[in-house]
Amino acid sequence: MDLLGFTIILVKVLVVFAATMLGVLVMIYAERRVSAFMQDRVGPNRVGPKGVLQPIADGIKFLMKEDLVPEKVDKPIFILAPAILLIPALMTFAVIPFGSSINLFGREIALQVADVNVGVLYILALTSISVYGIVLAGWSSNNKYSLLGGLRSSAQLISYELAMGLAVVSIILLAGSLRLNDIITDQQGSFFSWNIFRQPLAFLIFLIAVYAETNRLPFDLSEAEQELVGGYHTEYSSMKFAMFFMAEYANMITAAALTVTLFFGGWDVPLLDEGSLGLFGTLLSVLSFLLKMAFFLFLFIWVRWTFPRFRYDQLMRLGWKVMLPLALFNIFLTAGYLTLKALG
Amino acid sequence: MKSNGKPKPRFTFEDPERVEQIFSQYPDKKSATLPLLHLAQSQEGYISNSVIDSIAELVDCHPAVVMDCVSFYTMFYTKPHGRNIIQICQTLSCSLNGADELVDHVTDKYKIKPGETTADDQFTLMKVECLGSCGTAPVVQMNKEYHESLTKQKFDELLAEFE
Amino acid sequence: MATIVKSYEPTFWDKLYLPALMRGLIVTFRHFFRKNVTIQYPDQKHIPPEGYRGLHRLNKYPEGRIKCVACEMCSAACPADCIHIIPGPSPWDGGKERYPVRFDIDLLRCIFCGFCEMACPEEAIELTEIYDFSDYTRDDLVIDKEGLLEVYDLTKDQNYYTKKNLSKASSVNTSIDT
Amino acid sequence: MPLLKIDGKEIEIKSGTTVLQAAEANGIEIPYYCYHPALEIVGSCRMCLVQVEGMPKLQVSCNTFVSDVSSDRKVDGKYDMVVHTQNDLVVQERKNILEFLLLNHPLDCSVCDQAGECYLQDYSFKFGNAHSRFDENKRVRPNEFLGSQIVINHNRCIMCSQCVRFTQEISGTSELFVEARGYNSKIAVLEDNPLDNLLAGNVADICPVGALLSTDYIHKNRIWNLKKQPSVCQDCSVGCNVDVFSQTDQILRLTARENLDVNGYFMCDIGRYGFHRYEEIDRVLQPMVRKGDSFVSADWETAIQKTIDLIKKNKSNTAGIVSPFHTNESNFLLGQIFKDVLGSLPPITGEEITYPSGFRISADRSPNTRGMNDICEGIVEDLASKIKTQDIRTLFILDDGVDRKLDDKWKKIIGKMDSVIVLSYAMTDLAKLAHVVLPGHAPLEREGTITNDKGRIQWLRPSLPVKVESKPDWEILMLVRNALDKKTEHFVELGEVMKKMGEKFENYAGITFFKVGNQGYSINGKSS
Repeated sequence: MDLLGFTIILVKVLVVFAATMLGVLVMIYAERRVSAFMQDRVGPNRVGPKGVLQPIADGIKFLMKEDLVPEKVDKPIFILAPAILLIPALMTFAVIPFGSSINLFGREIALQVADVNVGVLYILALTSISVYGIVLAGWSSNNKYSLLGGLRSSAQLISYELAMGLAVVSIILLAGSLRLNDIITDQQGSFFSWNIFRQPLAFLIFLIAVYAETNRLPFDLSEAEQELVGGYHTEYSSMKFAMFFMAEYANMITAAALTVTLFFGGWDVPLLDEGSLGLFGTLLSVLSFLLKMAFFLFLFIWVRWTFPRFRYDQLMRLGWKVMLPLALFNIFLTAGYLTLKALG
Repeated sequence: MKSNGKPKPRFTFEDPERVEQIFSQYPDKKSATLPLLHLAQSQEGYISNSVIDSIAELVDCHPAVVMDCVSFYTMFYTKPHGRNIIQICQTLSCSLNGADELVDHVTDKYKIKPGETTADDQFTLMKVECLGSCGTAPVVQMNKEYHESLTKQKFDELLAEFE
Repeated sequence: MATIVKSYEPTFWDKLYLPALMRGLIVTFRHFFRKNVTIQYPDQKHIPPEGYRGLHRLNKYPEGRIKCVACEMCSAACPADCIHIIPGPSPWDGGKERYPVRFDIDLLRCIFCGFCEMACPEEAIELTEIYDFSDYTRDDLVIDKEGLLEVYDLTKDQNYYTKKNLSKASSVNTSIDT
Repeated sequence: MPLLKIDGKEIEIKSGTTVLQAAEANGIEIPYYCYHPALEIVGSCRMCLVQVEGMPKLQVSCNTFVSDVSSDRKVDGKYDMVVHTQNDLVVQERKNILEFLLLNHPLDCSVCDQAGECYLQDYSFKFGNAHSRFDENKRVRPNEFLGSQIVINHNRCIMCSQCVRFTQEISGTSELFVEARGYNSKIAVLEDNPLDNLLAGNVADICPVGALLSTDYIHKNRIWNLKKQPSVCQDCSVGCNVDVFSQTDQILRLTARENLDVNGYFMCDIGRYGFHRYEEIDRVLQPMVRKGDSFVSADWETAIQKTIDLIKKNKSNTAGIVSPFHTNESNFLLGQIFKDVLGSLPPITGEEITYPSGFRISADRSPNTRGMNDICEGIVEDLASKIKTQDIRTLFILDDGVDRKLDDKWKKIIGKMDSVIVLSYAMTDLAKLAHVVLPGHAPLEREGTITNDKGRIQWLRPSLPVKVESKPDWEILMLVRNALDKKTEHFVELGEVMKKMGEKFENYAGITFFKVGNQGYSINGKSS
């Protein structure tokens, strides 16, 4: 690999990393502001204009706080757990294309850190790792609430990962590839070629599963403040505590990006050929990607302040008895459709 | 009894025989209190503290008991008074029938408040408790006589007799 | 006799839950655009309604004499046992012959029920609209007679929070040496 | 014996008692103001009106006497008198009387010190009208001093004249009288004869309303804040029964408690205001041990050890000095420690006063001389010479307290001692000369029994909480006794000391707090 190629990749990594972290900050601010508006409140409005510097202030506060490690915890794991949670969350974004390719320095640069041909698999694998962070945090805390939170999280993950994977399978069937770029290309063209219209059931299952994956309300049983006093992060403080939340928001961003990529044509702008517009087309595609993502991020917050938390048994029933059969049924439908199409 | 260091003026009856006679009328010394007070008042004109002390000594009781008796009866005067005493009944029937107006009338006429004596020592005005003539209210006792069912005019006429 | 109440039979759409979820989302979304009800507290003062039971005060007669006669009815009525009075003969001529030499209210114990106000035969103790009287120590939250009389001066015009000059108002001092 | 029927209840009572007494003895309440069992009956308040069948008008029950009637005049063939205290007529009449009494009575309960123990308040609440129909101006008169300690609030007076009769009959000094009559009547004194006798404080007690007030208690507190504890006055050997009213650790007033065998219904002002002596004394709150010319405070263990060391140094030449101010139990315990050499300091005496009613103030101003002599065998008459002849080197003294002023002779004797141990509540003259001061309890804080000069054992009850590190006197003596002789039995309660004392002295046999009770127990054999 030449130096330029290496530099380009390095820049892409840095840009994606920085963008994700900035996204986390924006999300923290947005979450508080939006929730306040939905409750007829004002929300943070003191730090900076309209309170936009609030997340920075929060970050500084977290850094200044005493980093407490309780006496009876399993120290190495206790310290490692937040990192195990945060790193995969940040890594997931690597395979997601966030714009059409661009011509610079005489070569075509894809707006994507790595164009992996098993991108979907990569994403599913990494998001599964993140649950280890929660389970280990819960277990190492040596606290019954934390342990329960961790256990719930792992059980939740198994039941929803499955449905989510199966929902994605129907998309893969349509695209015929595990590469995310192929999936986007498959959706290009008319407005109705987006997978949301072709696979509404898969979208529904995927969306619900994503909420469970990111431990967001109404599926945040691993935190469950009212029952579990904070769940897996009960014993955490200072920056380690903050890392859990950074991971949560990073996960949300990734999940939103994935939803957009799989069901909303990714960076695709309908009825437009971005490639023919040059740099402007690329910018347009990135903007389109960001807008779509923003909607789903808003939906995350919106849902959180609308629905109450599920009971644990309801969660399990929904996962195993409703979503899994539905996903299987969807695969069957898709496969049947494709077979019929192939047969002519 | 106790004095504040100063020797008090002593009172003696001018007529010791009369005193003896009064005592002889009663089996109990204390019963002589009232006649002795009358005797002393006729001699002095009013009941002074020294009178009370000496009568208390005579009847063998505390001065406070004698004072209790003196203050009970309106015909005993504890202060020097004018030649004529106007006693206006203040109790219910008389009060309802205009005794207060009579008092105000005298006050206006002679510029004396109840309990005071005119400058020329002619009249002393007094408000008293029930004189026992409620049927003919209002009642005024001039010296020792009752004047009943008085109106302002009648009262003026009455006062004119004594001026 | 038991009456049988027919339970509600959910329809197909009810069982699907999605319309209900949508309605829920619409409700919160509408609120997103509503006018917010927040009062920016330290900048903007909340004006309590008539009859609000806040900090106590001891009333005075127009000539400046304290109304309280230290009858201790308030402390007898107090369910939190937070009023402590030491009575004494009043230094003024005429009128009531008794007044409180000391009159302490432990604001940390007080539950602001207003029984003292109701028990008072002289209309001397009253609860005012003042609600912001926090302090740094427990001792400073025992308000004494002078403090209570000062509260009267601050609140007698019924405009503690409405008057423009808040600088004086914000200096309610419960920490006068007790 | 005449048979009565009061409100349907049959009562047999001896001839000559009043209807009021008969009703009261049988738990039927008749309200009254002017009646007092120790005073002459006047029947002036009219509050105790009852209906007696066969009599045309309502009768004052305090002045209606019960007697046998001939059989043909008996009601229903067997009752000598049938009385109604609750029928409509009586109830209405009570309402009228109360309305009348309240005509000029101010509604100043909030300022009045009597509120809470005021009969006018109680009866108005119970029997009176809620509203007054009187809307004219009330009669207003300024307060007056009747004596140096008694103030009268004329407005509140209801002219029951109990106070006047008290000065005439009980104290016999007759300072008070009713001046004038009707609307103008009021309680007064002659200018040159104020109410300043030694029983003056009682008029404030017996006043049923807040008219007569003691300057000592006026505007001090409200009655419901105070804790009332029955106890015994310790200012002379009569031992008047008192109620001690206190709040937290402060005594606010003393009032006489009824005990017909000792003081009747009254007490003298010496005892009434005597508690002020203990307010500003230099209280000993911790055990003190002498170091050179000054004292240093020590803990109990050190102080007791020091005491033991001092006593053991001169074991045979140690004397104990008991005190007529201490309880029988303390004296008994000290007597047990120093069996052979026991004495007491010269007695404190004052003027003996006996009032016409028989109420007396004893010349012996110590409360427990009789008890001390009963309990301590072989008290030496002349302790001073005994000390010389026996070569006494160490003294253990129960201090008499603030009443004791030490004369030069005794100062000299004590100065000669090797060591002096004093059990005292205050830094008295005596305690200042001591080598060890053990902090005990003050009078009215002590618990135990004392015996008055007529041989009546009475129960002292602690009226105040224990101050700082002081201990009950008997407990201190117990500690010393146990430290001196490990074999002696250990008492945990005061009752055990009393039991032990009873075994030793026949007169005190079987005495318990329960037996002594509030009214005392006479060692001459008759119990109350």
